[in-house]
Amino acid sequence: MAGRKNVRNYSPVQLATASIVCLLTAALCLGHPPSVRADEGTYKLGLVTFLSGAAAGPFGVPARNAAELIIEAINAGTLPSPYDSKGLAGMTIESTIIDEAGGGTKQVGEFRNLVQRRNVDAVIGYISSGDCLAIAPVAEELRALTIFFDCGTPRIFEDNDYKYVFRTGPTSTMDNVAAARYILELKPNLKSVSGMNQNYAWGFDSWNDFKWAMGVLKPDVDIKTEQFPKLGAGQYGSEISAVMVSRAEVIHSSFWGGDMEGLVLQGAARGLFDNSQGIFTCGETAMFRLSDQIPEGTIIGGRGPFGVFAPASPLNDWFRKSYMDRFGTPPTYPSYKMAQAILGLKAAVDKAAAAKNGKPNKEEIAAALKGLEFQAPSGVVRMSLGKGHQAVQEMVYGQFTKKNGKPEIYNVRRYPAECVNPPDGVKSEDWIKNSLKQTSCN
Amino acid sequence: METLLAILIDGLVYASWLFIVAAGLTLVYGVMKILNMAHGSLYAIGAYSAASLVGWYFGSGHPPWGSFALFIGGAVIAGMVTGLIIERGVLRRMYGRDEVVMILVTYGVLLILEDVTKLLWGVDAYFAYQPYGMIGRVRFSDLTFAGYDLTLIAVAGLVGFALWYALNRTRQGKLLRAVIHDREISLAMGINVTRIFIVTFIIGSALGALAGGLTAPALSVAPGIGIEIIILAFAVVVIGGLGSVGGAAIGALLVGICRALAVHTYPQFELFIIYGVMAAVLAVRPQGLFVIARARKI
Amino acid sequence: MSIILETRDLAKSFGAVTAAANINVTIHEGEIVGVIGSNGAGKTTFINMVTGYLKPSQGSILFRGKEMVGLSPRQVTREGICRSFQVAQLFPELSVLENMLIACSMLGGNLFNPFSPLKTKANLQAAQAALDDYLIGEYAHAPVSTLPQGVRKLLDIAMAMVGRPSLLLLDEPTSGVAIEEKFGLMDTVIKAVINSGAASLFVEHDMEIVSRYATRVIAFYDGHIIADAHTTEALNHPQVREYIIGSELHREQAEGVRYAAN
Amino acid sequence: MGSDRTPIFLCAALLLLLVVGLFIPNWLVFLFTISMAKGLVVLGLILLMRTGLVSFGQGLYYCLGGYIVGISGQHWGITDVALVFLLVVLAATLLSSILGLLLCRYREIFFAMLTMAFSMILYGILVKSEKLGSTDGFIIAQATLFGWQPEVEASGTWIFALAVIITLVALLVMHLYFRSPMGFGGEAIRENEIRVEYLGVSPRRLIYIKYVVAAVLAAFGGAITAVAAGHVDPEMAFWATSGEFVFIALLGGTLHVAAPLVGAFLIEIIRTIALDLAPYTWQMILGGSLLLIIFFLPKGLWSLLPKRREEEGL
Repeated sequence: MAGRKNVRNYSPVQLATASIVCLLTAALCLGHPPSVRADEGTYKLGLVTFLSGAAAGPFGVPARNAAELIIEAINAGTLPSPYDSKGLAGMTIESTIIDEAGGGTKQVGEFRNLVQRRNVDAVIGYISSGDCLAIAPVAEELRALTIFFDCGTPRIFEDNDYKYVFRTGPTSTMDNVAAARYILELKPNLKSVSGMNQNYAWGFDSWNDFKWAMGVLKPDVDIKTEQFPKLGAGQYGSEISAVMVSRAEVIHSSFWGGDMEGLVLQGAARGLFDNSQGIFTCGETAMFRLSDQIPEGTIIGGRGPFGVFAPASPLNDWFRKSYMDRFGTPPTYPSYKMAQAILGLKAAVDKAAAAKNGKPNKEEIAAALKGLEFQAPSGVVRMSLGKGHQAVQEMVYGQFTKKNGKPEIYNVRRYPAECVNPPDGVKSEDWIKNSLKQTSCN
Repeated sequence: METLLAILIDGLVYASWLFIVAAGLTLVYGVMKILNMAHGSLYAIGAYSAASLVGWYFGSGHPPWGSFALFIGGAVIAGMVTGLIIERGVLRRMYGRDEVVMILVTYGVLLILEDVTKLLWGVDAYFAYQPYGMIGRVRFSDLTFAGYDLTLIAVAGLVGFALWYALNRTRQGKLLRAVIHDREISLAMGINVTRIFIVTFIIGSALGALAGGLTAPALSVAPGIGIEIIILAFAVVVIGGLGSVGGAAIGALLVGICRALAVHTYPQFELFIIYGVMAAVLAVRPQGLFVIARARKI
Repeated sequence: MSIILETRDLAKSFGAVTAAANINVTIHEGEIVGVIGSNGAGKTTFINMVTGYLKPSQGSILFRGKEMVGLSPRQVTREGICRSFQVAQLFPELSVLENMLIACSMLGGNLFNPFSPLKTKANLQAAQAALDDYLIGEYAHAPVSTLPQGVRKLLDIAMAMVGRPSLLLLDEPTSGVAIEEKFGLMDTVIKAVINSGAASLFVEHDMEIVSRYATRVIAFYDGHIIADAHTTEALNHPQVREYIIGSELHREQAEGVRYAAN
Repeated sequence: MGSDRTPIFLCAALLLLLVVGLFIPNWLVFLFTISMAKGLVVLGLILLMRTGLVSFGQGLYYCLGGYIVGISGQHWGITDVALVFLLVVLAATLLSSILGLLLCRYREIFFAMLTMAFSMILYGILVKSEKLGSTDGFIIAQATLFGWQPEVEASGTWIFALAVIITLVALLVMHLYFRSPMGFGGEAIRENEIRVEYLGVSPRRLIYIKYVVAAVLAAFGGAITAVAAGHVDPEMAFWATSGEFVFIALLGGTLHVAAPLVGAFLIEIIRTIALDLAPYTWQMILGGSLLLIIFFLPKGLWSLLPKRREEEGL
């Protein structure tokens, strides 16, 4: 055919684009030589947390701040006892941070990049339960030591066994079981509750656990309405009306971050909490930021003995003070949980190194972390569930007040881990439905 | 009875908010044929501007009522400036491209603006709750509503009326409508389309930012608040008929009332309601409720 | 000669506006009919109804005795009525040859074969030959968007003729074409139509063209037929002279504006 | 017509990739696999885009494919890849042939919005399905092939090989298709639907067929993603996922069947680099590259290659 005349010429722009693309590709593939082992004196740590999107402000960035603080202190050896030795068994931590945004599949890809291209020795991260579920099998496949610090779903270790995967934060089960216990202690004659939870796995799980626990502990409590507004919806006018119309005595909400703050603002402005007792299982992050708006007496939780709920100890005092000095606000629960994940790793590495008298490999570190009991700013953490891979801690609730001019918690009730968590090997749902009633808290 | 009242008021409040967001979007589409995804960012920028202005204002102890003028004006100005930058900096170079390509262009702008707001304001939430409580509460038997929310209904009415008046009763507005109806003819008749585009985009952006500014007092203004809005506003605009301001109002009402109905009766359907309404409306009227007449094709 | 198309009492209204009423037209095989009338008289509406683009408000359209009302344009096309358009309806980003190739494959019926290439030697030759028949073979590789009006109009008609219609409806074949090219275009088209044995109906504003090519003329005014007779007779009809031919003089100037707008 | 060398190039390129896959690090293999999976979805998308229709809802079938793989492994105990993929094709064909009946009536933005609405409805259903893990999704069982279960460590490589083969077949078929009258029929519809109608062909019917084909391709992409990532969640049906496919399609362009693959790979690379260089502002880099591509390369990266005019649109 007569078509050969139209050979096209390159324009400078096209040439430039093409060469940039090629350069970038080459840079990516060659820039991190795949098999150069890290220097023997350093320990490469990959950190994954939300740096963009709605979870960045309340969770991602406080967690990153805590990581920065703790890692510097570990490297400098300035932490109080028992972490006053320098580095991880003498190795300096070198950290890389990745944004958790983008969903499970993308995080799997980024995880592989971290482990295989960046050759990190361990990964600490993941706030979203979906990401944790997606990462766990991959971590196992790659034999990469991985510590989840925040995600809440109990399914991870209830459905599967892992060798290299750990979670140093407690599951969401105890938040809601303890919430039910607390509310019943406060209002023994409770008649009715309503729920306002986000329309995704976290919201469903939280509400179900609460509802089931309530059903077991006081079966005659009436569920008035169960609202599930969309994650990030921002406007809760209709839901607030629905809950108001339901006239329940208690409103349970596992809202977190901006959604929770929005609900507090809108609910308070409309007097939602004048006649109903609000309980916010993740309310702790808003305690200082919204102290003028949170109604007196609102029950708030911090997903464990974190933040204001943390028991006094030299470690906690150091953590609160250093965090406050550096970032200008007190640390909230995501900061605590990140700190305790890194400290858990340090405890395990130090322990493995002591046993071996040398640099431990990841299998030895995993073995050391399994079933470990270690100190954190939040008190003692015991890796006792999930065959030693899942932490349990006590759970704490209290009521908010600003009567003395500054935000405080009163009526604090601490629930030992055994009374709000299932024993090892039992699924949360089964435990709540079958044996919660028999579990004593004393 | 109480539930009925709640559905009505909740629906209206939600619809008002939706309408203010969607009005700018549909106006921009009507005139420029650009379905502007960056509208969400403008919403966020409006909210951030309002929140930081409110924070500063109350921090320095001025008379509280002045804050309204300040944060609404601030949001609108921030929206106009951003709109001008987007139009002059990006869109102007892309006019004439396919509609879908333009969606992606504005998506690119959205991604950039998301990070720009993050760089400017950080990831921590901003609060501007003071004005929210200032209008007080209104009580209907056991139901209490925030006066601020009810005022929003009036504001939406005002915005709608202003748009209607500007489009139908002013010379500039009639020119705009001519462009909406038939761009080629308008060009041939010597209407300065470039200027009309700039003005339209600035008005559209200002409306987006106004919506953000007005909502800011009820929100925790944090990254990501703009993203959720886009799809919602898109749906309203499509339901109403692209480019029709009246359609956006009806679409917003429809979605608002249906949503309130779902929340009060079958909360499990809330997640689907907007897509359900959209699919249902499009199934019956493939181009939305109010179709802008087009010139004959053959 | 046998009747090929017959419309009975055909009418179309858009809301309160009547675009056409009482349209009774009969066309015989091999006939070449000119249609005249000012803008909005109902000429294009008539063609749109016959080809199924518009559904008549009432009346019937019989093509070879078969009812056409209710059929879609593609079904009407399949029955053997093809048309051209006032503004040529082409695939502007594709080349002339590709336009013709697509027309051949669609009207030729080998469309739904996903695994044989479109551009086989045989197909290309056939398409090129079809273009040559209309004297536009030299433009084969030019994208349609770069073509002058005259070539577009010819391509439009040539693509319609691929379907070997027994009735060809031409909607203003020479509109937008330079005056000096009009007769050449019509010569080519009418020759091809006569060769194929099809009947043809063409809408035209230029009375010279009408009187040269049409054997019969139908005059539309305000949605009605005001004359239907042999060419000379129709053009001398008093009403036709008053309403149509007179106004055509003003139209010449207006046309320039209209095409600028398109 | 000169001989068509594209099939040979495609075979050679993908076989080369297969060989290379044995020697490159695991993370790169995964990147390639995901790129191919997304490339398949986008291949279907450009089929629609050449017809002038942009679907903002290919995530519907992407997710469907993924979930069929997940559910058959986890709940029906079917892990054999051949069988599972057959189910995926059946499910996608079934759903798309129902939705297609409605969707083939819509054009432009309405098509885009309606496809998105359907995809979001699936998203909503999955979010509500607590049995399927709601937004957390679930881990999928390890895949087998005719009773053979590869070792966990080698699974990346054999899934990659599987993806290469499926992609190759899909590319070859689609290459033939794009050159066929039906392939050109899409461009004809995009250019002028009225003319197509007057050429005696129903545009809706053509669009319907293309919609179903695109759905099957998207479902394949989703299935491969699921097998490779080992996890599915409703995010696959979220509008942003579908938006990314459109993004890739624009990046690669619609001129060549291999363009989606190149586009998908580049997106992954750009994003990985952006995340590396700027964990806080990677969205800005992504948005910036999108704008630059649209501005400088309106026909996608493929327009960088020199080519004879005759080959365009083939």
